[in-house]
Amino acid sequence: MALTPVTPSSTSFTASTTAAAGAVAGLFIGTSQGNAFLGVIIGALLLAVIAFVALQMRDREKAIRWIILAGFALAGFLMGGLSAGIMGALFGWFFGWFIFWIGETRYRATLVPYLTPGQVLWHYGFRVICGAIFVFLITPILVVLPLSFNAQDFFTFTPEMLRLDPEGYSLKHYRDFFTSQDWQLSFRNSVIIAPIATVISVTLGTLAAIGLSQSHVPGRRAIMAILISPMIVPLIISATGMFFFYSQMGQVLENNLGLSKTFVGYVKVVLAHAVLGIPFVIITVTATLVGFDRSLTRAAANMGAGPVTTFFRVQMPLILPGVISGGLFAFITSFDEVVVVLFVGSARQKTLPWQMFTGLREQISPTILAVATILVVISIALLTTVELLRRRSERLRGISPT
Amino acid sequence: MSDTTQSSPVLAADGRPLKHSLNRALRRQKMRALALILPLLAFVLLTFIVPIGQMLFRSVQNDIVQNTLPQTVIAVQSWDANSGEAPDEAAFAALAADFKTAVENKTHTRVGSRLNYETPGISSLFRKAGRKAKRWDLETDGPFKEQFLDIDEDWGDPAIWRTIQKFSPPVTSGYFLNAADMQLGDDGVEFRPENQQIYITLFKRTLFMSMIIMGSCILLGYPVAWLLANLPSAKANVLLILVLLPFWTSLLVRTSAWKVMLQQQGVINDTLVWLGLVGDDARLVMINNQFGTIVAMTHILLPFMILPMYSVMQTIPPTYLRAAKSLGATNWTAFWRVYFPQSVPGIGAGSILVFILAIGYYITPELVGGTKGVFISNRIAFHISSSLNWGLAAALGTILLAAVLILYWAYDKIVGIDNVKLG
Amino acid sequence: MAASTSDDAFVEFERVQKSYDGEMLVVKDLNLTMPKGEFLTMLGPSGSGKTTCLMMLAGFETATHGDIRLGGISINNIPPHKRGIGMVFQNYALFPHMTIAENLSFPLEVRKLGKSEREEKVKRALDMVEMGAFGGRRPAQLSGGQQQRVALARALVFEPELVLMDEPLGALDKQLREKMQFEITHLAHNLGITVVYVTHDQTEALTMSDRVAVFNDGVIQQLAPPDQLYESPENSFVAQFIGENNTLEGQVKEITNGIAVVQLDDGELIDCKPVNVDKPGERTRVSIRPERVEYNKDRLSEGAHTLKAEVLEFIYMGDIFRTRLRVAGNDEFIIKTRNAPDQVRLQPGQQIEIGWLPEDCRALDA
Amino acid sequence: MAASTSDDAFVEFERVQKSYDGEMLVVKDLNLTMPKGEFLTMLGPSGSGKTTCLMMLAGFETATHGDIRLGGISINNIPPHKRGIGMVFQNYALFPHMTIAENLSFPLEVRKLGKSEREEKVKRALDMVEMGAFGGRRPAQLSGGQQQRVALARALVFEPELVLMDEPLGALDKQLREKMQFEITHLAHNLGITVVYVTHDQTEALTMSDRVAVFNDGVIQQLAPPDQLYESPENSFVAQFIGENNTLEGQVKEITNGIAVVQLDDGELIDCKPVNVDKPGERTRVSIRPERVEYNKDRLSEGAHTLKAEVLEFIYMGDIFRTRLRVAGNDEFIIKTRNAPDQVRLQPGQQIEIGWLPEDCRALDA
Amino acid sequence: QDMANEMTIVSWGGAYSTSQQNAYHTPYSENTGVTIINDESSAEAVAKLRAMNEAGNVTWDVVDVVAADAIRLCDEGLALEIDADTQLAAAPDGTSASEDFGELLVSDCFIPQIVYSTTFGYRTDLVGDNPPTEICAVFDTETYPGKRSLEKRAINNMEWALLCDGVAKEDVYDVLETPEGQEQALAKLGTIKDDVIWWSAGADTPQLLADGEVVMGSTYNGRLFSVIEEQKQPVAMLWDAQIFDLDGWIIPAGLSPERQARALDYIMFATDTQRLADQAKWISYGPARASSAPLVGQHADLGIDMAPHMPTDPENAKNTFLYNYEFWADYRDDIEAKFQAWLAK
Ligand SMILES: Nc1ncnc2c1ncn2[C@@H]1O[C@H](COP(=O)(O)OP(=O)(O)OP(=O)(O)O)[C@@H](O)[C@H]1O
Ligand SMILES: Nc1ncnc2c1ncn2[C@@H]1O[C@H](COP(=O)(O)OP(=O)(O)OP(=O)(O)O)[C@@H](O)[C@H]1O
Ligand SMILES: [Mg+2]
Ligand SMILES: [Mg+2]
Repeated sequence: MALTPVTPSSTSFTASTTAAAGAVAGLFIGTSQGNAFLGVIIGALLLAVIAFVALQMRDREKAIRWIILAGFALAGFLMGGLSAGIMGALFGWFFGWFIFWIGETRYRATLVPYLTPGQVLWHYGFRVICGAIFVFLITPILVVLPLSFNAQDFFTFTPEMLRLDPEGYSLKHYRDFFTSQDWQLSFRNSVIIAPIATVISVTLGTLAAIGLSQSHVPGRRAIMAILISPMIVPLIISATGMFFFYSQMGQVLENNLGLSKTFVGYVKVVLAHAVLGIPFVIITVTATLVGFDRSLTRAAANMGAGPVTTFFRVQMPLILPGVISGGLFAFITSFDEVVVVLFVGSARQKTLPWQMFTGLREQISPTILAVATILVVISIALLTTVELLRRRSERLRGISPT
Repeated sequence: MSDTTQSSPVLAADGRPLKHSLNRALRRQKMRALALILPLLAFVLLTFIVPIGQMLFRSVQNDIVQNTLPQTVIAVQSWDANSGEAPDEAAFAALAADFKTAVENKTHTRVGSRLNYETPGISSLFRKAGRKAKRWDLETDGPFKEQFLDIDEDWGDPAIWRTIQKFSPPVTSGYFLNAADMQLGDDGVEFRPENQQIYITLFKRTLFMSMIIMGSCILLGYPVAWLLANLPSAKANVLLILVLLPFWTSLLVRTSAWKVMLQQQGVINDTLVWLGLVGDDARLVMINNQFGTIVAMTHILLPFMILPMYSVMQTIPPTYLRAAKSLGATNWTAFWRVYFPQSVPGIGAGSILVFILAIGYYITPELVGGTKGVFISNRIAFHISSSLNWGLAAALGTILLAAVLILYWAYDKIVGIDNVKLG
Repeated sequence: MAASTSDDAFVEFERVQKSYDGEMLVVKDLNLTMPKGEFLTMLGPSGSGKTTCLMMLAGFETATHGDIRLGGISINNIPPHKRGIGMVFQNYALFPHMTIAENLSFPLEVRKLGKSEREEKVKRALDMVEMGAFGGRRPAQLSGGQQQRVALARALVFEPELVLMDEPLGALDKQLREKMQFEITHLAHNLGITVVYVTHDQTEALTMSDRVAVFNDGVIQQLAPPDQLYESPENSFVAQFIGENNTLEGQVKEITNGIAVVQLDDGELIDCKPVNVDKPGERTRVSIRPERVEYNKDRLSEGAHTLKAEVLEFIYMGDIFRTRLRVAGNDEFIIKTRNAPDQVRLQPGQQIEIGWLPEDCRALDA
Repeated sequence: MAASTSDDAFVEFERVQKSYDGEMLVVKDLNLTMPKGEFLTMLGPSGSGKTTCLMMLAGFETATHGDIRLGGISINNIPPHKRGIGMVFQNYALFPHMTIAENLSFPLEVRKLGKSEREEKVKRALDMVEMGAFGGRRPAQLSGGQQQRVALARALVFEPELVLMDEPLGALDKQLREKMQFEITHLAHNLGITVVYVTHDQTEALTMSDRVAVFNDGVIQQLAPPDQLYESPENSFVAQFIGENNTLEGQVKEITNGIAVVQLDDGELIDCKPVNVDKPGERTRVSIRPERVEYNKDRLSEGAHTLKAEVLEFIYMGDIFRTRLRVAGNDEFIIKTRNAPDQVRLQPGQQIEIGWLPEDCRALDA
Repeated sequence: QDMANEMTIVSWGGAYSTSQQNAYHTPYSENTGVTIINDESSAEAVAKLRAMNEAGNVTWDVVDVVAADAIRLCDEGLALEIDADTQLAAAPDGTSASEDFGELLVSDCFIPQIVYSTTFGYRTDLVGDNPPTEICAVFDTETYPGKRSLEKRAINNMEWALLCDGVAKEDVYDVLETPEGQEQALAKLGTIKDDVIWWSAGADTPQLLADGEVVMGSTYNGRLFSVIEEQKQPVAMLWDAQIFDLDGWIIPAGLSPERQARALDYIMFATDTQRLADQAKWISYGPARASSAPLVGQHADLGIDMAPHMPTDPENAKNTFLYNYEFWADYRDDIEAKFQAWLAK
């Protein structure tokens, strides 16, 4: 919805802005061709001319944009083959859009009319800054993704990869992941341990959070501090400290109850990870409960529902988003935890991070990156699901006052 | 309310103190709340607090000397440490007797390792003496002073005996002193020689670096949180996924990725060189130093900053900015005088969270920190897994934990721990 | 204890006290007896303890002292979900994740009623509040007034004998509010249920209730039918709180034959009905309702006392004219007249004479 | 464009349209001219576009079409902070991290006033709203009413010529609300400022304003002084929305000499004032205010039309009695009488005769 | 209680573990039917063994550790003392085990398995026409500009520093015993401090070399072999003053008699002459028994002769440096503290 009626801006302004953008692009292309300075000059001139010409024929915008795109793609192809052609097409698309975005003052359309040029610049500048920060946030993923297809056994962008030479890429690390006993075992372990640990911390944590959010809890702060403590004790100390407990507990279980060693091993790691996940569940669920309308549980009790019915029929469905997000944090804590499992676990319980850790220490191999890529894909799927769930529950909670 | 000034407690209708009646009335509610908390509390106490407490107790525990060398400890008590000479035969005889039992139990080398932390060389003295002591007959083989000196002349060194004497009590402050770069010198507590001082530097560095990491998280997190809080929620949630995504990528992988980015032959340097901004021989050093640690840790902890900030900013109604503008404030003034002060609790929450987490990290600094970018936790890990000096590790850990607890307390005071939203 | 219960008492509070923090009593000494079928309203300013009383009755708070009985049985030890009391919450408290029909079905499900019986009852309850067509919607898809009706239906569907309502109309606008007031009273009377109703809107209290309990400061100030409350307030809090009220300060001169002569602070003597004053010399606050003051000489009844007054402001309020006068040194003396065809509009500055009957003028505690 | 402005117009909306989503017009075709010093109220149901209009004037929303002028100058291109409009927000929007004095000082600081001058003005403004002693407190430490006064002071302290108020009293209880209404009107008149006031409380609109603009559906339904609005509504929406109203359905028989004869649906013929009807045969909705109906024969003026009625319900409302009657087949016919000393209370079932003057009975669109 | 015929063997993981599995575990399992579980926890072995011992629940049966750690474990009473002559297999020619291992039996609890050396690799494309031939090239930043990687600990680095500061090979430990000597070593290291990337995981130097991030770096010879021969990177190895060290087995103290007997049985099998020689097929570390050396054959996959790649090969061992276990057992904590303090400055 346009807020401001747009009037075309002056051709000279458009041409000079576009020339500046062209100069930047020229710097890149020029450098790659060996002469940065020339690149800047040519880029600026070329785009100034294109912008000038394009604005003379504003009414045929679509056609002009296609022409620019095709021209750039062709130039790229002539200069450096297919990949340069693709780059050229991208540049062409961008400049075609940019010339008209500036030339038709479209950048003003969504802004309120009284902004000064400086404010408009800041508006877009700020978004560019934020974009840069987002790029920073996902940098590792941008690095890991291509490297996981490396044909070599090192974390290095080889010259073949940079040339986009198919030789430089391979799926062997993925193959390695799917065929290696060690990776499969650790993947399976992670997939067993993390969910169970999550279920435990979510169950106990949610109950405790509900207890904590009631009005008369003696020593609430102290209890809270104790429950949060797994997050604030340095991990290495937790790991050693917990080792003793779990070792002794394991012995009791094995000797007195006759449980198998493997089973007890899983129990130990699961419980240790559950403890580490608890602070996250407590924090998120208490935060959700702060906004929980107590009159709903009261209403349920009033209509004759006992505490258990009330919990499962009324409270749980409503705090579910908080519980899920706490659960996801707990899950990740277990799924990405290496120090404690190194101490508490034994070979049978080797998890993915453990395998990655020995991998990084003993034998750097991009298989780790392949695993990471697979996990990123899974987590994108998970996060999307959570977001969809959240939207759904928000719709349901529509009126629930917070 | 009418007479709050009266000193005697308020009475209920039945004449008992009101508090008392109240407690009676609330008992059931309290029990129910506690019943919900209890399983978890017991779980955490049993599997976490108690073991950690025991672990930390090692920072003062020192009964090994007394238990292994009981007679020597008594005999050496009367010896004048400043005499400049080794004690007399009685002490050596006691030591021989203690050694006899210790060797049978194979515990003498353990004491040796313990005392070797204080005076280098004791470990092998004990090991060597142990081999001989196995074959001694206490009745006939004396005098033992000569026997010991035969094994190694160093047994005549008063420094060895001073160490035994100094560390004979069952509780010691030695580890804590060590953790503060001090030692129990001949005339009381003193600083260690300069070339052995490291922990204070590391503590300071840990705090300082955590501050910087916190600071850069604030700088990078604030604009993003602001953007998220001011976009329509559908868009904001998509961007939020970008914030959470790195959170979901293994820490080890992320750290390795930063290596690939930052090293001298890494992506950034390559690009800069390619663009001609940096000479091939003058590539930037961005890793294995403090910068590397800061970049990688900032990246890892940034979501912990953004999320609390975001949840606080979401609660600031846009009317405040409108009000400020209607009162004549420019965009900047309205932001700086009105919006920013109200977002400070979010900054506080994020800061303390990031700070606490940063202080305890060690894997990332180990991988990208070089020598100047490592934290105190790296030393704790070293003493736990490699030097086996758990007493010292526990002392360092206790100090670190105390610092974190103070921060936690401050945090709770300022924002309240239950105000942190993580998603 | 159950023996001391009078036969027709259905809800009883006996010497009930409540404190949240052990320092301050929120409910001080509550004694209240309600027969079956009564519609009782608790009215009072914010923080006076109304919700607290309701919560104790419903079982969500525990009295620190005293006894609450329902049908003669002490309910102190019955958990809330076994009390069988219907409740309408201020914000409706409809379960947002269930449809309307599911909401209504919930109390029947936990009572383990069969499916067909449940559907039958839900349908009847929805029809009763004219929401039959909305069973499949979710609460968020209803307007405030519709939600309110659903909340009402839900509180009634399991046929409780006692229903509690905590400011159920607080959020509605005037039109809807009046409509709902009407519907609630009619439903309650038709079904013969006992209702405890909480509000801080006095008009609501006066129009709906059989009896009104005026709360202040944890104590019931007066418990009486609406007209009695309005026309014979027992103390100046009630007089001030209920309706608009003019007060004049003065001193009792003498009391004879149930008529007190009060000397106002500007010297004028007037006749009043003594309510809270016993002996001459006492300070008193004389209270007169704005609508009981007449300035139209023709309509002034005989024996009415008259005073001079100056018109300060004329306020047009649609159905009513509100005129502010200066009377006996009081600048805030209000009179209300109906916007009737024959009514004159007073002009600021005009000098008039006003009057009222001695029985409409009550001498209360100062 | 500025040339077309009439001389005394201070705020002007000219053919203003607004849409948020590009699909639905929230404000449809707004034309409004306000002279300097006027107190204008926008009244209308929820969602009718009142806040939107205010926001466009203040500059927080942009009109999608049309022109808004302030003092003859189009303000489309002036950023909000340069419009010099004072604004009181619905939730006060006091800056929680500043003290009261700092809140008030803020607009002066951004205008770069000297320190002593600022302090002087802040003090004067606080004294004006009788909050002089609270300068050092923070908003959270004040009650709602006090906060409201501070918000008012803050909107006035930099002496704007135009002040906008968006439901500033929405959250207050009745007593405080009436007090604040009084204070706001007095301040506005004393300082001579122009006020645009938004509310959905009709009593508020009627008592405070010079003129009231009734909004519905993005269109001004009627713009008139309060008494005119109440007594001569121009369409049935306004009649229904403002005050209580009795309607009887019927058909116009004839119109002569400004008197319409309406045949009600049960056959009865009555005389009315034609407002929205032009010709015989049209369906019409006849509207009579409850307080204009009289059943006391002595008071019925000559020429009044009378009808038979049956009392259905008597509702005690304190200062007023509200009686529901069955009149001409309509069960919801209300009459209001003042709880005056000589007033009789009607009993359900009683048969009475009611009457009103033809000029109080208005034939509107059906 | 006893686990049904299975034992947990702890090692380092990676290629090294693979070589052990091929040379020892698989044949042993085939012979005896014992299931072997591989645990890759050797890096944490010392700490975990102590914790297990204190908790009274030792879950490992045989642990692969470096000699220095074995000494520490032995001192702490965490490892079982083993009599080489009675509990280990004699050489095929009848030489007793203690003689066959010779002076490599550096602790009563330790059965050496391989000899490895810590040495330097360098990028052949970054050193020009003048490839380094001796250890002191590490300290020569003029001739060999660029970063070098060293392990982040005192051991080895201190010795090399003294050697390159003019101390005679046989005096190194005498000098290092004195505070002055320690200062001297640190001062020498100080000359290249700014040019060093310190590593702590064995995989670091190969990665750094492959990236060209360092021009030379210290690491274990087996890893360099892999970088050069398996990964075909432009890297070469420097055989000079490489430091001989040992890696081998210990059996944790406190096992039940059955488990202990089985562990001993495994050890006896896994450290016999043929087995030790077999391991060299998969990794270029030298067998610890003198009698195994002649049996070393070809690489299992690459098919190249392994003998010339062994640290024990006479051609490679012309100028080696022998690690002094006794010395480091006594001075490790002290010198390490100083070294770390120096690093942190
Ligand atoms: N859970 C609680 N803990 C402590 N004090 C409370 C609690 N609930 C209410 N109070 C206090 O008790 C007093 C009475 O509260 P109550 O809710 O009963 O008032 P109310 O009459 O319902 O008022 P309102 O009309 O505002 O709802 C108030 O002073 C209030 O602050
Ligand atoms: N920011 C917005 N985006 C989209 N639609 C909006 C927005 N603000 C208001 N609306 C819609 O515009 C219409 C008019 O809203 P407006 O706030 O002006 O009503 P109002 O008259 O102030 O109502 P109320 O009395 O409830 O405050 C409503 O239908 C509302 O849903
Ligand atoms: Mg209440
Ligand atoms: Mg509004």
